[in-house]
Amino acid sequence: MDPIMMEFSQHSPVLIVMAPFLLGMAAAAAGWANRKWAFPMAFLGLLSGLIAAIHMLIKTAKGEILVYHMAGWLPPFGIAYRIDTFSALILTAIMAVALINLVASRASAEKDFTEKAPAWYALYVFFVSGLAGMVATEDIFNLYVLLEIASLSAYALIGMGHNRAPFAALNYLLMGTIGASFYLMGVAYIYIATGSLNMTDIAVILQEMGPNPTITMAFALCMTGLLAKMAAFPVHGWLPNAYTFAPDATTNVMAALTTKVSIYIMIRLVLSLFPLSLAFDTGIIADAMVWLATIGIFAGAFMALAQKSFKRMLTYIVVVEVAYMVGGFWLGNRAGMTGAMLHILNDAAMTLCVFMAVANIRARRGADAFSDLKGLFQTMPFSMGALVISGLAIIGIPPTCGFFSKWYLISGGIEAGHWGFVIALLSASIINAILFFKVFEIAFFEVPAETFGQNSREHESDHHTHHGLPSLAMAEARISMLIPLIIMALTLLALGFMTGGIVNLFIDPAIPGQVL
Amino acid sequence: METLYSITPLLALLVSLAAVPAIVSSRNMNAREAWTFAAAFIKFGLVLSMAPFVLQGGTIHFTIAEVIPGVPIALKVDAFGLLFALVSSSLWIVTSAYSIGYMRGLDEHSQTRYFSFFAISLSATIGVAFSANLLTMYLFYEMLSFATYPLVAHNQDHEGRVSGRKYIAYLLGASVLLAFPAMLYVYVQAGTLDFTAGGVVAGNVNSGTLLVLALMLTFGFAKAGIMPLHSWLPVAMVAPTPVSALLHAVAVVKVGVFCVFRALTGTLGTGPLSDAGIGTIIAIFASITILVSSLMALSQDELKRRLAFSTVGQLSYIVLGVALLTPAALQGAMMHITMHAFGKITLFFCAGAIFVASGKKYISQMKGIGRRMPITMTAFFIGALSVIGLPPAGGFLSKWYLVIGTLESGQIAFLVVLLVSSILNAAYFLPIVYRAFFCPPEEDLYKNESIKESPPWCLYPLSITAIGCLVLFFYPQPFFRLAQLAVSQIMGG
Amino acid sequence: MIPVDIIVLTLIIICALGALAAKDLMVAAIVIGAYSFLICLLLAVMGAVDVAFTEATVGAGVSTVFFVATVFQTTRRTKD
Amino acid sequence: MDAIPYFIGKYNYWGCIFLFFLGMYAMISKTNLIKKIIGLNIFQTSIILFFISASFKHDATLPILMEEHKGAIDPVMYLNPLPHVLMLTAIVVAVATLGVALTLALKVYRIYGTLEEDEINHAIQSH
Amino acid sequence: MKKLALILCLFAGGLLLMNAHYLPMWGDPASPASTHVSPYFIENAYEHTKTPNMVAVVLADYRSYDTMFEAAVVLAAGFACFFLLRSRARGKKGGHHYYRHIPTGVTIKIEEGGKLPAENSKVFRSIDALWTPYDPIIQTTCRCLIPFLQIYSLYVLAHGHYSPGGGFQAGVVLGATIILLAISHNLKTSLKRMSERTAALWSIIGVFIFAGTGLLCLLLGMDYLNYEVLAPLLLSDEAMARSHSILIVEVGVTMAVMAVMVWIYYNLSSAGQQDEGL
Repeated sequence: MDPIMMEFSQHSPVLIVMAPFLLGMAAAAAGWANRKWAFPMAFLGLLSGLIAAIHMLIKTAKGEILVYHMAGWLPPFGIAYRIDTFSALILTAIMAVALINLVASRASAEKDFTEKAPAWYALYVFFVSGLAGMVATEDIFNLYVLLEIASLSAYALIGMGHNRAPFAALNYLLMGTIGASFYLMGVAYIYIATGSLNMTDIAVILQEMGPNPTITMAFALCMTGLLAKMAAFPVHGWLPNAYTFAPDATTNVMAALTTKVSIYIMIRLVLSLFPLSLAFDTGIIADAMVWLATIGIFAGAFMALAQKSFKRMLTYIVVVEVAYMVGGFWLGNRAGMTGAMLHILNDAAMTLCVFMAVANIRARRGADAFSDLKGLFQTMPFSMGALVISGLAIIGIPPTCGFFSKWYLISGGIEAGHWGFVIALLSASIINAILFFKVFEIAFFEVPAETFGQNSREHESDHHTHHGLPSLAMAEARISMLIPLIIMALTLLALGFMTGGIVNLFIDPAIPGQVL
Repeated sequence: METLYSITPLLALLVSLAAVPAIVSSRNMNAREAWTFAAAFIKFGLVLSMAPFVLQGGTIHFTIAEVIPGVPIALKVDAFGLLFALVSSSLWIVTSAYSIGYMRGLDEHSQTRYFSFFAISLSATIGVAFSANLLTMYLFYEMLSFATYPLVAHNQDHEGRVSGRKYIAYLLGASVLLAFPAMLYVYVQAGTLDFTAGGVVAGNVNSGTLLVLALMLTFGFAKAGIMPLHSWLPVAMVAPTPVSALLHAVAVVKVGVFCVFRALTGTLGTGPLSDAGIGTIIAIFASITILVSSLMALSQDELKRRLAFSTVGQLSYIVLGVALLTPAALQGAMMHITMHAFGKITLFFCAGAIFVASGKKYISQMKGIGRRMPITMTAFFIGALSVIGLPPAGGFLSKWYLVIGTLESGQIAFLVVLLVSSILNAAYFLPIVYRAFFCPPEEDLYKNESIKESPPWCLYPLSITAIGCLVLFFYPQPFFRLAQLAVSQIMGG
Repeated sequence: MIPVDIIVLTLIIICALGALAAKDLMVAAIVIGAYSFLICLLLAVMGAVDVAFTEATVGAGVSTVFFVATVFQTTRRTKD
Repeated sequence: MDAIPYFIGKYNYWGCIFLFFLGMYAMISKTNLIKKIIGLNIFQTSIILFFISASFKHDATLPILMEEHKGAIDPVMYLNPLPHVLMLTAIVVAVATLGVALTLALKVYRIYGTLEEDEINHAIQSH
Repeated sequence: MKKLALILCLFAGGLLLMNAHYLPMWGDPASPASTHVSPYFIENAYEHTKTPNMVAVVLADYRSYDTMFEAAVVLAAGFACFFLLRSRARGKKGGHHYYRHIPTGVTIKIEEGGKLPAENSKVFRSIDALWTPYDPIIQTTCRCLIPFLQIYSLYVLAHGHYSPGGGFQAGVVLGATIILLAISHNLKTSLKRMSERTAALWSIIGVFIFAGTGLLCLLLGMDYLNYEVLAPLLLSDEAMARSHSILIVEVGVTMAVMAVMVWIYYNLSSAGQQDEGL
């Protein structure tokens, strides 16, 4: 590498946040002059973020932990970024997901928001850089600020959707602010008890200090806040409406990233800030969380069964997936944690894929009620193919990535002897299968009423109908939406095959040694 | 025992998968079917090329990806796997030819989709055959379930929808709820899932748990069709006949018993199973299935459904062979995979040929049809002989070994089951043959002069498999040798 | 000095309750302005002058204006 | 422990915690959206007060260095500046959130013509 | 729902209140919060930056990264309000317009469909529908007040190093002056002084000044926002460079906060139409 690149590359921890952020602002500014310039700027910003992320991924894979001191002040006095293998992995996932969705959503964003599209790009990029910062930062207060920038952008991104979106976004805002404020209150307690804001520093202090009621309270507050942010079961109410009525371009990235990053934060706080003994020694907290997750899985799955539109059904699946990760992590053993951490990555990928497929369908059909899905296997074979793959991933069928994280989660449940959780995971697979096959059946066996007789081309020998459906003309989504979707579908398979490498290189080193 | 690391198994696996894009993008039917044939022959060639090495007692390994510590996605070609792969890949060639005749003969819709998923199914089948561990096998098992769904639901009508739903519900439900957790439990206890002689769980679990695991694995691979998880098979008969023939007589169902076979012998181990007396329990389930399904077959009027129930029974022969856990019984079970495959595919081909030529689906309509379609019905007779287990058809040999196996294990009750079921088999097959040849044809057969032998693309394949049944009786050595080898590998000899 | 703190905090709580209880949103908006101002006072008492300054401008000033603007654009009516 | 110093020593915390949950209760239970947002405001300011209360030191002065102390600085003399900075940030974040919340409330009003949550829900269901 | 919320809040509140027992006493100088990190700031702030106001130092130097994102949050809020509300369609107030005939001071209401005076007419001036009677006292007072307020805000900004105040406060006060103009006159008047486009651009530039300063440090080979490296550019030693840079970034914050406050007000007060405000 030439010296300039060397020089520059050591800054990747900050560039991953700042490059998208600056270019996002540039997108807004340039978009004010000419709308056409906004997209390239946003694209460039996320691309540079992705490059920085991959660069860090390679570096951390070699065993390095990247620490970056903002403004040159050493922690605990200044703010530091600390990127270990797992955060690098999540950062890469965030940037990749955001970039792919940006490309895929360009058309719909520019159609929906017209002159306000530059503002959409800017908010989108702010959102992503906020999430990236949350993952990278080692300072608990900086985390709050970044959380808020991500959330504020999210509220705006959601609020521009369907007619019901503003109300859903407002509910999300209230719930999100409660979550963030609980977290901030927790930060206050931590600060009162330790006087520090740096995670590593706090961990050291807490190690020396031993059990402390203030820290227990801080722990409870932070966890409550994060549970609300990640839409874990009893406080998931904001999520289905917000994601259903948001514009597709927004839903894709939000569903894939928001909850996952909150879970990442939870994992990071428990593993590298609070003493592990606080979380797992008594067993009460951990058990309660796993049971909560178990109930959450069932509740979410059954609510998903009751839905009448596809996108809304998927939002409940997001709730279920959150419960997988929460439960898996709180099992407290290595397999469960690995499963939860792996599932963050896998779920981000498969949620993006499935929502992108729905976005394609909605772009073509204009709606996503189950009755609007008829005949889709004929008219949109590629989108449906991707949908099938992502459906299989969500059900947990090998060799898609969803299977392998489920593997770890269930084996963690078996190791811990937590049969309720195991049964919940297995039942969720079955219920997901029912949900997706319901969709597949409609798309495969039924034909839109108005196409009978008109559109069927009977004379082509190959498509001659014996007793199948009348042939429908193909009406795929536009190519700029289709190619990202297919890439994502293939990624789901690739991630499955790379599971071993990902776990060994990136997840295992991030779990402390005392977790068995 | 020699081991070799080679990519050939992967190539054999992928070749039909690689054919899919070519099939999809083909401009006309001939090109599409040419691709299918090319893939089929290459696949068979690749499988065959591994035979000499394996026949010498060697195994071929290939690791695709290291996915979970101790459990890679890996391929291993041993005698048993090769035996199964040989059967399914050779029959794919025949079935491809038959498909052309059948699909064109009936002018079916969506043939491209049909051929594509057929190719994918074959890949999955070969994948199961060559799996080195339970995870890999599970992977291909599920792949097969999903790849065959569009084939079962091919007609895209209401019946197809209901059948497809039942099909996927049984297969997926059983595998996710039973086989998957059992596999994970084994993994958590043993830390590995490789198929090894003597199993991997020995010493890690008590006999109660072992029994639960054995039952979960046996029923989890519901493609084996052990009652009460058998009823997907008769409903899956709505699929086009070549699908029923290859998949629901050879590939899919045999994958089921193959998986049960592997899971019981390679994962749980013959030793622990027989020590705990679990084999007998599974054998009882298998016996019940054999008898009940044979009785049910008697009452079916639709030919394909009768064949389906017959298949359910025959599959349980194999499971019974496994459950007896003696060398002869295992060998008989393996031989039966081959023999039943050839016999049953012939029968299905015949059923399909009759449907193509005359549109007849019901046995009661088939009086005298043997006079119009002599070749077809002769083949049917040979296939029936094989399935019943009478010389000079191959089925006799495998049944013979199963009988020896029951004697070896000293469980005479199962011998009785075998004999009674053979009589029942004869009772539901021979009347069809009798009726076809010796009953006067029905009125409408005379009226409709156009009924004659089915098109050559249908006729030749069924003749070939019928001859195959006979040949296997007189020259079973390759399969025989493979089965012997496999037993010694499984029993750890 | 200490009683000042307690008195102000008590007043703050009263203001908060008042703002939530008000039947007219415009009143509530103005009371919340007073609330912010008292907060600012308490902050100043506790020596956080910078924060107090910010709270005075942001909380008592701009936030109140935002509230009033919104109430103006919507409605003053409330059921609770 | 003496009751009065204890009361004085904890009163700030109690007040803040009371405000915290008052705000939260208002956010959950009030049906008027503006009232909810007022609750949000109270909720957020309570944390600011809490933080500053926790960092208060008796007998210390403002965190602005006095001329005579340049050179030898005794930390006990000055208030802790760090929470002030954090809360400055928190206030600004709060006003930003408030702006977005009010914007959304305004948008909701323009769609449904009401700010009452139950009326909005009714309108959604009857639609 | 209400009862559930009440029980929840009482329960959690009780828990926290009981836990308050373990918190250090109010004003305890020996609490960890006052003894761990903060002495470092108090002792070193002046030495590092030659700025007596420790809050300003911590804000814009030690924790400058936080502050930058704080400005970014404000910017995001501005974008959010614009994105959500702004529309060119007319609101629900009906189609009628109010105009004032300047020479006579007469107010006329033009019903929907009526002929409107020219946009740049010298004789007629459009006034708000929520029109308040012409009040010279308020208008004149505000006119007189605004320049002083603006100068005061610049003082707050510039003197932030030595006394309470700084970028945020200055920005808010500056923004408040323009809002005051809008309230005392009408929205159009203030839009003429500061259009939406200017507000947006200013807010972006403001944050960009902050982030750009950081980026410059990075390009010059030091950590992000490490002002030390700017010393040669600012023709001073390292401590003074920090002091100057604090001012620079505070200017950025002021611009951003001012513009965004005004921008949000424009959108909120006119429900996004930006024709008629309060």
